[in-house]
Amino acid sequence: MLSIKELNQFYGESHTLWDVSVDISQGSCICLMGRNGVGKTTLLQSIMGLLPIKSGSIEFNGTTISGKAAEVRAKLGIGYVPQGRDIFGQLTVEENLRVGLSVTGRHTRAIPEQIFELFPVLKDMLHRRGGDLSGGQQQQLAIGRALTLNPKILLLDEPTEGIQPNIVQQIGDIIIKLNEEQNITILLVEQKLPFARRVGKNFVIMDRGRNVAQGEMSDLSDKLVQQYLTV
Amino acid sequence: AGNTIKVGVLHSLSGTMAISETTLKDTVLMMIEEQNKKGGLLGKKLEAVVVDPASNWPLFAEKARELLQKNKVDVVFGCWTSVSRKSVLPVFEELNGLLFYPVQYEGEESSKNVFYTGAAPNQQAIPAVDYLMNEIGVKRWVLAGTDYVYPRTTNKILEAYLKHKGVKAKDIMINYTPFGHSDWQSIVSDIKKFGSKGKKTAVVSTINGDANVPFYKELGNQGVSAENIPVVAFSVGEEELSGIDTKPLVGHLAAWNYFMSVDNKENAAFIKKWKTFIKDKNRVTNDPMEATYIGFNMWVKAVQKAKTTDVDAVEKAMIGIKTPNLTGGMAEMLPNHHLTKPVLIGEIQEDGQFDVVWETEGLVPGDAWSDHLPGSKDVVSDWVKLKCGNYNTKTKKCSGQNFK
Amino acid sequence: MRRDKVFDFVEQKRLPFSGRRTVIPGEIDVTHGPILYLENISVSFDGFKALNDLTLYINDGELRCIIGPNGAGKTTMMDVITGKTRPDTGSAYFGQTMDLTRMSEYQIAHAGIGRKFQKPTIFPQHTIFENLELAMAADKRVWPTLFAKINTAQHEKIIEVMDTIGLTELCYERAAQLSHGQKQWLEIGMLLMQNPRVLLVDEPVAGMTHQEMDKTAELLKSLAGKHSVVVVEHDMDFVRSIASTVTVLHEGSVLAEGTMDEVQNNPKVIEVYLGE
Amino acid sequence: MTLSSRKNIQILLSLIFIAMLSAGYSAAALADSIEPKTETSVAIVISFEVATASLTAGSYSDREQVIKKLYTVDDERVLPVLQQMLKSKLYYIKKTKQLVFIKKIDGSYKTTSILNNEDAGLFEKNKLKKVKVNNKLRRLLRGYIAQLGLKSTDDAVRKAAVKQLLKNINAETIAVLQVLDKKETNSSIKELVAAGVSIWNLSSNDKATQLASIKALSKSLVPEVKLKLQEIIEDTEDATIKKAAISSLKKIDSKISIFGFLENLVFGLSLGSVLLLIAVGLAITFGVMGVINMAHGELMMLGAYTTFVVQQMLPNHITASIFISIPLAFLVAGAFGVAIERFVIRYLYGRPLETLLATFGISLILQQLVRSVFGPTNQAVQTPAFMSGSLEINSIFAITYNRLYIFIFAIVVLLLLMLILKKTRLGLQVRAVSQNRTMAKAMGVKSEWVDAMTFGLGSGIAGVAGVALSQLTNVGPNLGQAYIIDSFMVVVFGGVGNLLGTFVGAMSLGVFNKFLEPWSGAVLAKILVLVFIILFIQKRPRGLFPKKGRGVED
Amino acid sequence: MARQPFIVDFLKNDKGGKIFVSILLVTMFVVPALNLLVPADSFFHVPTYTVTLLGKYLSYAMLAIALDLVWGYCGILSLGHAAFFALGGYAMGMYLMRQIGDRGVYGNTELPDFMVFLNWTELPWYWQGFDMFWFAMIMVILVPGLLALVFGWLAFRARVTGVYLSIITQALTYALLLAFFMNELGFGGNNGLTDFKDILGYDLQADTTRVSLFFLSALFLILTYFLCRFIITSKLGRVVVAIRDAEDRTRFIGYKVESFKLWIFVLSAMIAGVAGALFVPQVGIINPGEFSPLNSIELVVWVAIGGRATLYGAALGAVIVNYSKSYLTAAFPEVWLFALGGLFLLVTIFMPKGVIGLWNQMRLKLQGKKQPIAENKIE
Ligand SMILES: Nc1ncnc2c1ncn2[C@@H]1O[C@H](COP(=O)(O)OP(=O)(O)OP(=O)(O)O)[C@@H](O)[C@H]1O
Ligand SMILES: Nc1ncnc2c1ncn2[C@@H]1O[C@H](COP(=O)(O)OP(=O)(O)OP(=O)(O)O)[C@@H](O)[C@H]1O
Ligand SMILES: [Mg+2]
Ligand SMILES: [Mg+2]
Repeated sequence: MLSIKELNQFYGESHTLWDVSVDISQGSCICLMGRNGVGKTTLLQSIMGLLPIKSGSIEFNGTTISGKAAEVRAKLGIGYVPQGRDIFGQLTVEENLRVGLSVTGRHTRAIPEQIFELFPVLKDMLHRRGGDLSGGQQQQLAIGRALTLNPKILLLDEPTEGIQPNIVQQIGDIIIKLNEEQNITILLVEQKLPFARRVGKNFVIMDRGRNVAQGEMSDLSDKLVQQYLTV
Repeated sequence: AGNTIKVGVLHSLSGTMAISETTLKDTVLMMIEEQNKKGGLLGKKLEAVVVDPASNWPLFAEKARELLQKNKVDVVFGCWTSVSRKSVLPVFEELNGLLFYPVQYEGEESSKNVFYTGAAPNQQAIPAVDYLMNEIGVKRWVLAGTDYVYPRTTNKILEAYLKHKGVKAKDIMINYTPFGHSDWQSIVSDIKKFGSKGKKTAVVSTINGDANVPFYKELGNQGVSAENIPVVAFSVGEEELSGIDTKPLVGHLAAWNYFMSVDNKENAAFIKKWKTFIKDKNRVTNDPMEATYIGFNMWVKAVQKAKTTDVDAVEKAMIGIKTPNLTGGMAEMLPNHHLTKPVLIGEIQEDGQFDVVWETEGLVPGDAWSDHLPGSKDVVSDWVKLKCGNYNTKTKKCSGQNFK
Repeated sequence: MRRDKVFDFVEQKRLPFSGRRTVIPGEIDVTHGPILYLENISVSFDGFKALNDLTLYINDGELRCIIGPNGAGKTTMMDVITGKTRPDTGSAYFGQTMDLTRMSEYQIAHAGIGRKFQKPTIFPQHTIFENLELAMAADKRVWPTLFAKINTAQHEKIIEVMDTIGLTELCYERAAQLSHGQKQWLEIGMLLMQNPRVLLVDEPVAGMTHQEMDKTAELLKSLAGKHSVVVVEHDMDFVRSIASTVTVLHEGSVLAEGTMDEVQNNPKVIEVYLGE
Repeated sequence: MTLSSRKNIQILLSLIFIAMLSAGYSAAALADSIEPKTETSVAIVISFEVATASLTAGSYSDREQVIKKLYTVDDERVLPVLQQMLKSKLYYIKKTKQLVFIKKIDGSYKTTSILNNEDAGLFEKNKLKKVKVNNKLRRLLRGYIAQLGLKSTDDAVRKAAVKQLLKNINAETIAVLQVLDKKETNSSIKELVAAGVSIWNLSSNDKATQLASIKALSKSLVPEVKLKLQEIIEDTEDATIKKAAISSLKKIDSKISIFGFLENLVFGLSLGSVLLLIAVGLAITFGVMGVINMAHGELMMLGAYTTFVVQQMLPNHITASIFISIPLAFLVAGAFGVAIERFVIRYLYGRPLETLLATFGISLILQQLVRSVFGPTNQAVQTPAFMSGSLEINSIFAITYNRLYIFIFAIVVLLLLMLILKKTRLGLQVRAVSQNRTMAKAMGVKSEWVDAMTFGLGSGIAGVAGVALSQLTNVGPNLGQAYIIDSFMVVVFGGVGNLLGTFVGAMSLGVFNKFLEPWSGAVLAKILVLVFIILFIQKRPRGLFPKKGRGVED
Repeated sequence: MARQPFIVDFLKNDKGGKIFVSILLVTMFVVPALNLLVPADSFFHVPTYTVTLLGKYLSYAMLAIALDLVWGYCGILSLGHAAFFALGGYAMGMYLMRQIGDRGVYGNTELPDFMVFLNWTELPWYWQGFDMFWFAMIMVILVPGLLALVFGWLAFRARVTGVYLSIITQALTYALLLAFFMNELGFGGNNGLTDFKDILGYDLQADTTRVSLFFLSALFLILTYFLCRFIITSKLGRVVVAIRDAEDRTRFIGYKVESFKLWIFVLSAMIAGVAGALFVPQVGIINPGEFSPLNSIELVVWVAIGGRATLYGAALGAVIVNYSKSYLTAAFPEVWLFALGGLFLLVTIFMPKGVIGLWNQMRLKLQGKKQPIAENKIE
């Protein structure tokens, strides 16, 4: 459903993504891995339309979206959970969730119960400012917020960073659940191998801005790990 | 130099003073155009050099220098505020230029290089107070002004004058406000209270510029009518009124040396010329315009008399020159570089014009150094006999102003 | 194990802490064992108690891990120690003698407490080298700073640290260009440069690969002994690999404390934090 | 002593004399015979036609005589003539010297004869001439009208008439007042009358009456009462009367000081409402969006000019013009705002300081634009009838209508805005965008649209504020400059991004200023307010209502 | 790799600075020569008018550098810097007033004209001492410095930052504006101080004096540049930038941020004061208008136009804007505001880093160097 072809991206003069191509089919759950600074976040941001790309194309459900603005992509069904969470700090938890609803014209409606089922903390903290939540709480809010858009694909950038173990487990479960029960395609950036192995069905490994390996999770060999994920 | 005579125009066209000064720039341009239609001066065409000192005082000095040194103009018409004049004065004296200053001011100055064609305090303030005292029977006085030199001096002079006339200190209220003051609620309320003490009360306003509009609006709203407490202003003319809804102000007063409503041939011609020149039949004329008009005409005459535009020669020739003013009399340039002027008191009408209700009998000669201030009582100015702008009759000395 | 309060006059003499005096780390009084005393600390925000009567001691030279659910108050605790947040009640002492609640941030830093933030904060417009140089232990008053020069020892120290954090190649690049993980490293590097007595490290391995994590663990372990290290981390593998003592915070106070194994088998900890 | 005042005293003396003689006369007869009788008692009674005819010629003093004569004519047509004359609306047709009332219709004037109210034809302005009056005549007219006005059925007219009478209390006026009092139903007029009677009784020879009236007067706030009491305290030799007078005066003074306090409060709130209006638009563009909008003042100026233009197009519907101007100014300034956002600001997000530079440039351009289009001088914006005058609470305390309406208006604008920000979709999205533009985009928010709309909204509100300002101050190219500093001050003082803060900030600065002003003077008050702001910010470095939470520091 | 001594560093690394200083050095000697030595009718003659004008620009440039120091490097956006400039100017003006002696219009030996005029009987205490040049010169530095010290101490200690700080600096200058307008304060009210005669015994209107003043302005500008450059290349400079970028972080590594801010703020105020003192004798007037908040805002605009955090860029910006003003007000007196406003717009949109930034960008492009996209978040 999402296919990236020959993507090249620059920060000013510095070439960060080199001819990256990734194909993501409907319903898959892909784990994107790689060392620090290889360009994972950059790739996600390019997909989301938050960074301008130099060349290459991004297709989503058959339409080319590379020229489209981020907000359009969001409405087409790409949900994004950024690294560092990027909560609207001065907005309450409820308002954070409503932002997504407001663009779909459903802003008067109640926030879907499903989100609270997934993240009960959010219900308790509904009227707290987003910025006041602890890191883990914010992470949950960020995922919840992305879900308000009813996305077809969810881009998650290191969602377990700074999260307590039982919630990491939960998030893993939730991702699997979203993927399997609600058929949401997942593109997950993850450093932690155990988690990646548990959640992902497929993997993509990047190195120095290039897509260097991909395959089914079971094919992720120690050799690959050694080669690309070890310092 | 060359085939034209250059006339510098040094009026702010932007910034806070543009509101008033732009009109004077246009007046000078109109006069120049007209003079050129008459064939110019000394066989040469007049050429205007317009610059914009942008209501910025250091810029005034810079532009004055530019006009005199770079553009080599033969005469400059310009300035409105005292500070702008003070700023350019050293430049004019240093480079021996010639400046015509067309606005009423606080006096206490007489430079060899400046001709003051606006009113000195004795040509505006004192007659106005006389009128209120004698004709209206005012017993209590509010002297309200913006806190700068002109109101301070004028009020000092008036205070001395009133006390001299037997007015007690408790019957005088003096109030100063900052530039551009816009919230007059408290002050108007104070004036009302001051005026409710059973004696006839009047306000003498030296409030400047933009602050007048909110002041008059507040007067109107708080119901201070001209019959109860008349306000006589020295800085509010036709042009200022054209920016105010005058309905509630009918009857308030102003003292000037010229009003647009004065009915005579010269004035009618001037008004007509102005309206055609500015291409706006609703535009008004005012006192500083008349002062510019007189100044310009005098300069033309003086140049013709001296047959040169050389500053020293023109300066000499200027003294004693007479030209008609627009109120039916003759203005004469006195040895102290000030003019003789009639003083008129006008009442505001609904159409934004003034109705002359009183007028001095003859012309009042402008006095550079007030007789009512202790510091300047003894100072006189005479550029013919004494060759000095500030001769102290007591010490018999002429000091300052770079004339050693 | 309350902080020694026998000699009240001792306390009087030190207060108020003068801003002009630079405190040499050697002055810290650790004769009673602990280097950090947090006693009965409560902090509330708009009525919400982030820390609730927290009492905690850190021994000199100890490497302590603090874990606990998100929102348990771990970061807030560090805020209290570094002077960023003032506790509503309770006391925080550095050694026997220094009342942290009365010292400002820079004084605390001077006294020998260094910190790495949860969200990496570095100086984006400075090069890696300069970032480290700024953090370096030195006289940090205005005039000395104006005329400061780097001597050879200091220069070597910077090189050494840069090597440790693996950023030698990027030495003269601006820090703004670093990726998230690299920034984490840089911040650890800055902490090393500061050479503090106590290191507070908030989630150091977030966003690091497993190998980097091991490296960090090595590093922190090597620091312990000479320094006291307090680490907040959610990654249990990491915690296990470094910790001798683990403290679990929950809802603003200590839930459990002990060795990793003790804690790991504590049912309450499992319930609120670890999960199955 | 001047001539005119000597004359007044003569009149006064003769009046008293007559009063004593004519104690038995009916009061109604007296009412017609005050002042003029002393001079015209010998004159023959003339008709209305004859009297008015001579109004068309002569000097001011001739006219004065005519008016005096006219007053004695017992004709119901007199009052309207005097009233129109007072308003400078009495004209005569140059050719026929026929006196007429006029009404402006499409540039020319419809005239009606004063004699029979019949149509006298349509004329150009230059065919008509005004019967001129000056202040002296106006005063005379007002006095006469007042007395004639006592019979009026309009409460306000009667009240004005009574007030006029109070200025000069003597036997006759008292007689008139007493007659009036019997029929009078309006309580505030009755109060005035009572005050008048008590004042009169003070001069009675009966000590009991005097004391009673002194006591009665302690409730009155009419300024004349205070004067009279002061006079008594100075003049009387009787200790008890003096004591009573002093105690009454004290009571009055304490009331006055209460109302003085109230007055300051009202002044402060009304200044506050102006501050609120000028700041509230900025609270959006600057407070919420983070654009340091130096052109805010000029956007207000555009609103004020819009009012002017609307009035030029609807010269006969001043009241309506205000109501039309409000939405129109919103649209005009809002459109400019959207344009500014689209062409300039949008390149500058994330660079808040650059917006200062750019909008400073825009403010210069807008100033010059207005100067080039409308000319450098101020423009006259008229005050609609419903906004002029004041709401009188009592004799010494009144609230001017324009301030009252502006206060209400400011509050309404604020509430609307709060509603928009809190309750609407735009409001939510604005806040999201202002906090994290990228993330808002990633959440599907059309940030460009939101920016344009928000900036438009803030600018539009600036325009609306301009409409209000046009009622208070100059409408000229400098309007913006005059207010820009104050508006930033208010927003920051209240706490950036907090509308409630802007409100409280504006009001407290206004009130603070107005309570300082009486004792420090206007200049120093302003300086002190600034110093206060500087010191206050030390105590609360993020304004009165700071943004809260841990998200703020980073 | 030890850091090089200042002068070596300057010669080696400060390309822009070298150009800047060389240009100044050249004008500093050539302009006076062309004015004094070349006959007036020669094509090469530089009229005194131009010399004075240049002198004025240079004192503005110095002011701009002062602001750049606190704003560009330390992130303190002061919207009140004109106040320090004006105070320095007033101190100089007071000295010049005292030099008039009995040459005032009233011939009063004791009092300046405006005091005679308003019936003052004796010189107020704060005017004492200003007849001595050295005293006045100390005041030129001390008064702005002290004000900055007190104000800065209050504000930085209370951690007032960002727009809040900007607006209270604006309140400060606005309050001073109103205060100096008051005639009772004894500084001549709106008319300010004018009609100066001479300085240190030299006639202010003599060409030689004017040329010397110009020379001094250039000299001081160079010195200021060196001083500021020395500061920003020192470790203190790096601390200051660190404060700008991450104030809290700087605290947590042990710097007392308040002291650094205060130090740099006071220094900047003093430089501004000196600039004001050089400005006044060259333009011949100082009036409260110099305190106007709009002046301070314009000053910020100069710095932004030249290029923030570059020092010479700020100076360049000051000259560009003021020259444009001089030129446009004479060439297009009726519409020049369009041009100036337009200039501001163009620069912001097309040269986000100012003129110098554009230049650097082009240079980098030529060299093909990598540069960070990261936002320079200065506030
Ligand atoms: N704003 C920026 N300007 C310039 N270069 C940048 C910027 N952001 C990232 N980079 C560079 O781009 C490269 C890729 O960064 P990116 O953030 O995509 O890495 P990542 O794979 O997400 O790493 P991490 O696991 O640490 O999050 C890095 O080398 C980084 O230095
Ligand atoms: N400034 C503040 N205002 C309001 N609430 C706050 C503030 N700071 C912290 N909190 C609350 O205090 C609690 C403790 O926060 P803290 O950041 O200390 O948690 P933590 O243990 O570090 O969590 P994490 O592991 O997720 O980082 C949280 O619930 C948070 O919402
Ligand atoms: Mg990343
Ligand atoms: Mg934390």
